[in-house]
Amino acid sequence: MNTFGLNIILAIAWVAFTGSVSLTGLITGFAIGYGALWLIQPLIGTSTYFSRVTAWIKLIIMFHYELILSSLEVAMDVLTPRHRARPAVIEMPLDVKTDTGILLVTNLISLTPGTLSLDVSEDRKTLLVHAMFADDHEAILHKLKNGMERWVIEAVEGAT
Amino acid sequence: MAGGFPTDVRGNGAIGIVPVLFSAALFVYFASLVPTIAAGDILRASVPWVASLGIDFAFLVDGLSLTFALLISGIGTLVLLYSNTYLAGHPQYARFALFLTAFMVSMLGLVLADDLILLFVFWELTTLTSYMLIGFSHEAEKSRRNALQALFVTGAGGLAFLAGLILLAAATGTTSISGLIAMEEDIRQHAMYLPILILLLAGTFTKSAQVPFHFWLPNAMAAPTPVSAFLHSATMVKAGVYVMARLHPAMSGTDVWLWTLTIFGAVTAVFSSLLALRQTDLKQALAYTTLMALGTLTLFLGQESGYAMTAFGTFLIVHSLYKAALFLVVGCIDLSTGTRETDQLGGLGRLMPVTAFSAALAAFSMAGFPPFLGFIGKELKYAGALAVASEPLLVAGAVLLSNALMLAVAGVVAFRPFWRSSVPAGQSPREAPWQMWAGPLVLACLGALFGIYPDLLQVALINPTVVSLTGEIGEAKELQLWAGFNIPLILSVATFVLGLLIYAGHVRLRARLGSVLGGLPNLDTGWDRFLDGLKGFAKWQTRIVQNGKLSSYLFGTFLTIAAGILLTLVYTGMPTIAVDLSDVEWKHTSIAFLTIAGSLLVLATNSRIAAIAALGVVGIGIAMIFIVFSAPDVAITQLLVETLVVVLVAVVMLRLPALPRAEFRLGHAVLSLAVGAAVTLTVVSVVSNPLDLRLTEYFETTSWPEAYGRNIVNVILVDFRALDTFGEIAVVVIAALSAYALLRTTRKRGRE
Amino acid sequence: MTEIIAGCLIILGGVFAVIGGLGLLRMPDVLIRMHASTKIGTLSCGLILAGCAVVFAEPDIIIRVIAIVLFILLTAPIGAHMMGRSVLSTGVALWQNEDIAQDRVEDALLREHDTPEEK
Amino acid sequence: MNSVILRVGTRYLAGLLLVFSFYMMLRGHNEPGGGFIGGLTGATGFVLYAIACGTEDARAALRVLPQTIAIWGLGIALFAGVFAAAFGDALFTGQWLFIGATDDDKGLPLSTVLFFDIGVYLVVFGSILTLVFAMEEEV
Amino acid sequence: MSGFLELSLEIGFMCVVASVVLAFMRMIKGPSLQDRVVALDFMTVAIVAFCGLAAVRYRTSAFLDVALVLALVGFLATVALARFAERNIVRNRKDGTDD
Amino acid sequence: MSWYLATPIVIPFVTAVLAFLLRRTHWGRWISVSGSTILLIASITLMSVVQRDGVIAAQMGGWPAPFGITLVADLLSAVMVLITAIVAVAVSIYAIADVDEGMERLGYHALFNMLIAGVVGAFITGDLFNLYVWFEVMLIASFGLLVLGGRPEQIDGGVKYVALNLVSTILFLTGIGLLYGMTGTLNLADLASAVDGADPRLLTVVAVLFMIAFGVKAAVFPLFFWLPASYHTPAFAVSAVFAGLLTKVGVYALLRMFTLIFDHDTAFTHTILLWVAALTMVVGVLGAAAQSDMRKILSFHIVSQIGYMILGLALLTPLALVGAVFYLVHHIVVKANLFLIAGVAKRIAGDTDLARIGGLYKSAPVLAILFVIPAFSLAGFPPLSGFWAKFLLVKAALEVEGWIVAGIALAVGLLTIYSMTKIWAQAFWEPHPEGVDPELSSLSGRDRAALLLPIAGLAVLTVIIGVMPEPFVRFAEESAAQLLDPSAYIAAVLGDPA
Amino acid sequence: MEFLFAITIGVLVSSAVYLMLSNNLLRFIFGLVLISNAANLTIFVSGRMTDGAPPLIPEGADAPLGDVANALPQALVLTAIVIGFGLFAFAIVLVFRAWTTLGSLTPDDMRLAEPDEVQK
Ligand code: NA
Ligand code: NA
Repeated sequence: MNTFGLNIILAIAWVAFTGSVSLTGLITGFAIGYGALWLIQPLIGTSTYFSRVTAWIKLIIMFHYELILSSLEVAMDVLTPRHRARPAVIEMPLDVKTDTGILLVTNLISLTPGTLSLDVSEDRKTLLVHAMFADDHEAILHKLKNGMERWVIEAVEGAT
Repeated sequence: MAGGFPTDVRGNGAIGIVPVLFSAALFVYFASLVPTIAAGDILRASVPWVASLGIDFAFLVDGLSLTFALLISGIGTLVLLYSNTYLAGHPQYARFALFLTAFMVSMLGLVLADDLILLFVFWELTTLTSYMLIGFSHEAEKSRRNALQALFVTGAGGLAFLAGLILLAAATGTTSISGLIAMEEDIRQHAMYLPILILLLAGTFTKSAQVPFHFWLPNAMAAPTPVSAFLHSATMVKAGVYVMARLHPAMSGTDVWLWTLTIFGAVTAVFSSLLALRQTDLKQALAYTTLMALGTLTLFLGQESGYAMTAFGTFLIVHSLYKAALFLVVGCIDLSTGTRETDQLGGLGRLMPVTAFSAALAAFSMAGFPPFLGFIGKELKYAGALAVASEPLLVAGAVLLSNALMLAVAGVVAFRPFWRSSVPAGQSPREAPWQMWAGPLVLACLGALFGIYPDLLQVALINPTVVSLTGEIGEAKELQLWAGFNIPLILSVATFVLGLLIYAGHVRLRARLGSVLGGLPNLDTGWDRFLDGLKGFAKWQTRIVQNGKLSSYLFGTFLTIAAGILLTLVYTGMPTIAVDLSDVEWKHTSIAFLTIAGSLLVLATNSRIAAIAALGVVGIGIAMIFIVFSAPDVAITQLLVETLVVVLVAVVMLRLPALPRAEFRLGHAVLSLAVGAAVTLTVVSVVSNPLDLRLTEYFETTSWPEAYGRNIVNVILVDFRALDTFGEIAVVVIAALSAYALLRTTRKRGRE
Repeated sequence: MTEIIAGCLIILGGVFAVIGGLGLLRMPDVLIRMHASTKIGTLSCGLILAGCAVVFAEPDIIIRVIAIVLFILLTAPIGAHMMGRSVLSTGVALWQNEDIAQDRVEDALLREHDTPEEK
Repeated sequence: MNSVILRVGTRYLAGLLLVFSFYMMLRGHNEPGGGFIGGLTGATGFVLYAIACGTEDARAALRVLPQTIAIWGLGIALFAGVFAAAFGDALFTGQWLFIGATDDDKGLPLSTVLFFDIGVYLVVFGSILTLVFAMEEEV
Repeated sequence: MSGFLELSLEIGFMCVVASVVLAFMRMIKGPSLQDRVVALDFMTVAIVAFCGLAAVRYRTSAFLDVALVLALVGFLATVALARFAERNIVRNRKDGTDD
Repeated sequence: MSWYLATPIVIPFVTAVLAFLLRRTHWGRWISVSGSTILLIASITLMSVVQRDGVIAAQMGGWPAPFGITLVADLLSAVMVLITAIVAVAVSIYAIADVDEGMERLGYHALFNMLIAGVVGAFITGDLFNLYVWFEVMLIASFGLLVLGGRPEQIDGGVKYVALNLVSTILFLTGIGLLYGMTGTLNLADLASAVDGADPRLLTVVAVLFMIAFGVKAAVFPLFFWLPASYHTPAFAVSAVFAGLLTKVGVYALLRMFTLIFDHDTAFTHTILLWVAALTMVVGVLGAAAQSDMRKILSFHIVSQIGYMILGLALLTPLALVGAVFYLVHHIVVKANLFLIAGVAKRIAGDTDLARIGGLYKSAPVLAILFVIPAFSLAGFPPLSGFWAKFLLVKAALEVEGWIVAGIALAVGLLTIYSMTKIWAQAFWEPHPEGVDPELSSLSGRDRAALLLPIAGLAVLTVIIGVMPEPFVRFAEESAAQLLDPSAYIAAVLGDPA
Repeated sequence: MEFLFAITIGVLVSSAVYLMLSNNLLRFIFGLVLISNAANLTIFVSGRMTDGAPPLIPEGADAPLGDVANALPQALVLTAIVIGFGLFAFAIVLVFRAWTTLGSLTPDDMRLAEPDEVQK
């Protein structure tokens, strides 16, 4: 992603200009650089970079929403006297290919409602997921694949 | 040494000759001093040695020391000449000659020293060299044992002696012998006189083998015969006597001195001459007669009278001459026949005429027949004995008995082997080479010579000796063969009669003595028991203290810590403690309890994971303390280190076995609580007092302006106390390298 | 105003922290407890730090807070995953909700051997 | 450790930790951090690496023998300390050079103290890795 | 600093400490290795929160640095222990020792 | 000023770094040798400067005392550094023949030089916490050297050594914390006056705490267990440097602390020390009498002789301190040498267990002579260094009418003779049990030189001290005077109040 | 306040000592970790404890504003922690080696350096 690299360089340049060596400087530099690159997009040719970034932002937002949701769900179960959980270990086929993608998927799954990714098979094809409320495996699988995994693939691998 | 004389009588070449010439030269030198000393002068030479301790390298030549010096160097020359043949071709002769010469020099130093400490230095050197000489045939268990025994006994005495010398020096304020002799009165009056005397005598009695410390001397005969002749008759054993004589002017004249010396001397004289008669081994017999002589000399030194002193001087010389001669003779017999057992020897007179002649002369002198010096010596002994202030009869009786016994022994040793008729078969004894008979002959002849011309000796040595012993020349008594009819003469006659009777019946007497004296406690076997006891005790103690168990080592250490602190608190009384809980927030308390709970869990659990997790909790708790009490850097470090600790333990545990079930140990629990309480008490009382913060204030005010850092802690680390930090990173490096080495070496070994 | 928001965030975070702790204590088996610890722990931590950011309201601090949260989001699940797989491979006994139909879960788990729990 | 997730995660974390450790070291003089903390943090990165991908990979990634790094660190710290003596000062006296200093701003400070801290960093970093790698290989 | 924030901070501290205590109880109870490790892991996260609170309470960003480091490094212990737990049991199957 | 004091610390570190970087080549050992030689030169310079200008001090980082760390050398420090350098030279030469390449590759020379650095640092630091740091440098390096080679008995000895020394280290650290908490300062000279403000009762407690902490380091009764448990296990070069230096750092620390800082209640503290001294002498020497291995005998004698030095401190009279200092110097030279000799004995006779060797007197007379000198010096025979050491202490004891301790000191001397003659009789006089004749010629020329040169050198030094004691005694007197009246020391560190 | 943590120190020390005395090297190590923590805490407590004021100099100031915590003990503790870690690291490796070489974690069973007389 050389556009991203370009953006980084711009950020550093910004730091150099302002002379304030701080994360703040870097971030603002990055933001401004992004804007600049977006403006000069025609010059550097079309890149998935910009769509990717939007995808990232979407992913992050969705993820936080999920995280809160999941936490509340678990919290309910914690606080209510009898356990509503029906734990089960589900094998989920993986479409995401890249390492980053796998990492993100597993991590996000771990942090989202009722599921905890346990292990990825050596062939990277399947993911062992521990589901807390596994009344309907298919539903869970469908939710995971069209939720987290899709967002990740969009963000990381740029597929639409 | 059996199997006849060495074929190569040329000896050991230069190694053999040089020492002889060296000691001869020394003898000549000392002889050249005789006229000066005889004229009543005293030679002194001194250079400072350890000035700050007032110790000088000081020497003194007067009658007494010159007499000894002549005996030492003279007999030394003859003995070295003798040994060169006696030990011809011995692979270790060089060492032998070295040690013997070294001994001679130390002995000379001892008798010439004019400084107490210097004297002690030479004293110990004689001990050391004689240790080497007694153990000369070191491959024999017996010589090693006896060498150690001699070293240990005389060494023990030597240490007491040293203490005595130090006290004496302290009492007189000087270490110079001539100096302190001048202050005799102060010494005798001094409060420390008795302890000083006892300590000094402990040294001299052991060195001069007075009963009951006598047992080492006969064992020292394990040494080659020349050594016995030199050390254990003529010289070393007389070192003690010399010191007593040397200090005589300063310390004698008290009842303690008189009685201690008299009694020890008398007992030694009689007892040892009885023992002497009991021996069948010629050398042993001579050894015991040496004891007798030492006893007699001590006996005389107890006295004050001129007679006693003259007797001392004379008998000193007499004994050295004939005893050395006889030892050498025995050496000849030993080599030529291969035995020293009286009953197996006889008729050597014709085969070894010269040896026999010297033996006879020496024996007569020893027996005290006229016209030998021995006779004069004996006469003087009686005179001296009778001159004893108190109990003259007792002393005289002792002397009489011992002289008679000595006569008998002289017969046994020096007469019987040569003139007894029967010749044991299977031996072809022949005359010794001249190097070996020269010594005895010269010594024996001197005995006769001085007997006939006593005034030679009188003028040259006796008078000066008496002077150095008593202070005035008038005290010296005439040496004369014929002093007219007097009690000494009568006693002499009695001696001959008694002595001859004993000689006649000595074989039967020996058996009788055996049964009697055999019953007496034998310190020689006591010595073995002592050593075993020492080893046993040492082992027992070590098994208790150093038992190889880490747990008990740790217990001891922690016990010391707890006891140290708590008992000190008991001694000093509780320091002021101000417990201020006003500013404690619930937060602090809960953190503290978390930490405590963590440590208790480590204690309680048998699961390693639980223990490690609990350690983590403790770490976290302490980190929280650092956070709450505003030490972010420390908190970060603490957490990082804690993490690494857990990681390392987790890695190592992959190989280590599970924890054994912990069983409760009350003792350990009590001790742990004690240590904990001790620490808490101390910390509490420390923080009860205000803290002086001037260092911190300095750091706060200089950190930014002078060290350009806003994080004071870091500035202290890398600037104010950078050296600490440097040492600390050195520790980290070394720890890593050491651990790495440890891991690797063992792996390498494992592969081998 | 900001302080009100911050306060709420902090209290909320605290509440979640307690819930997480309770979950850790109460939930029937390891994996379920891990649900509690991982998710709720992360959330509470995030909330409190958010409150922190609100209070300071300096970009420098905010960025630091974001970094912290990201780090946790990155590491916590990895840790959980490690634990999870060790649970699977060691076959710690897992809780079965009694009124649940015995399905593959059993085969998935009871394939694991009987349970070597610590004494 | 044959865990895809851990290995992938490590790829990011190790780098992150390393960068972060430099950051901690450089700011140490004015804010929490410094040589130790930096070194420890950096080391944890590679420890993680070693656990996830095995020590061979970790050593390969490090290229240099960790003990060599540690010793060099010691050397650098020592030099930083002795360097002062070249200016006639006592040992471990900080020598400062302010690049682009103006009257109101000290500019970019460069100092032996910083070198010293770098030495500390390298020592801690190298030592811990020496230890952990060796142990990983032994166990 | 307003009373409300003060109060909420106190509550926050209380809650975090409480959660740590709860986790500690789980640590004591076990029963499995993993339970203990999970408890420790949770504590680490709680300390991060604790640092955040401290930062607000004392108005010092310094404590955020503590949180920063811990957030990055804390899980290393978890990983190491998880690996131990995994291998350990495998080993114990062989030599039959219990942890 | 700064350089004189700093170089003795810097040199070993530089040497260590170089030696480690070149550990795979054969240069390491030569760097080590030359490094310690340079150290020797530096320490001689330091000594001459101290003798010329009196106590000298340098403020590290240029921060004034008591705020920064002060390096300070009075005569005692200077002589300890000098003697350390001498031992370092001797041992690093010896190591050429004694330390195999495997150990060199694992960084023997680096560890050795770091150990020396730690020892030197401990001797010339004027700061309590800094002293702790140097103790640690020394300690951790000694850990590494002790187990280098990894034979089982080394590990076993190492476990005990490490365990017990760690305890003392932590005690030391606690003590520092407490003392700081009472006085607010760490600079020794500053502490000397700062403690006057502290609660004397509490001060005594802390004093005892330090006494125990340093007591472990110095291996006094009842804290010496670690020493006989481990000193006979490592390589001979290592055990020689341990025997010479390590415990003496503890003794030095005791001397320093209990003359400079903890002199407020000598009636209590120094009476304890007196008992400790007596018991240490006796228990140690009896322990030696129970052993039959050369190095074990020598190890226990270290303990027993530490007792003598403590005795000097306990009596606290000028003469007694003279004796202590003199003993310290003499002991380091002699004891290190005896361990080196044990190494040669092992090389040519095959063992250090007296029952398994012998015949050295007959076939290795040179070694015999080289053994006799230190052995009988140790036993206190005149005119060797040990005699004067013993003489001074006994004299001091008698002067204050300490009849019993004087008697003990003398009796222990006798038992020392017993042990030394035991070695002599069983290793040298007694024929070798396997009838072989151990000969020095069995060693390669290089090894023979490397092994015997240091031994001979130290033996010569022993004789010189013995035959010409005056300069050494006077030196000891001066340093004892400085110890008894630390005003010069304090002035040098804090600057003259006047 | 210091009193509270003096108690904590005491408990840490007690448990540490008890662990070190228990004849098992792994427990000894645990004890070692505890007691080092206790020692560090002792220094920290002896330097007195200040709530919530890290020894940092804010931008623009030449010295800390108001009372801040005592920086010196913090530096000492930091040093002590790292040194303690070094010692710990060696110790744990040694214990590991003791197990692989001597096959035991029970020091009282390790009698190679000092064998019993009877064995000799
Ligand atoms: Na989920
Ligand atoms: Na033998």
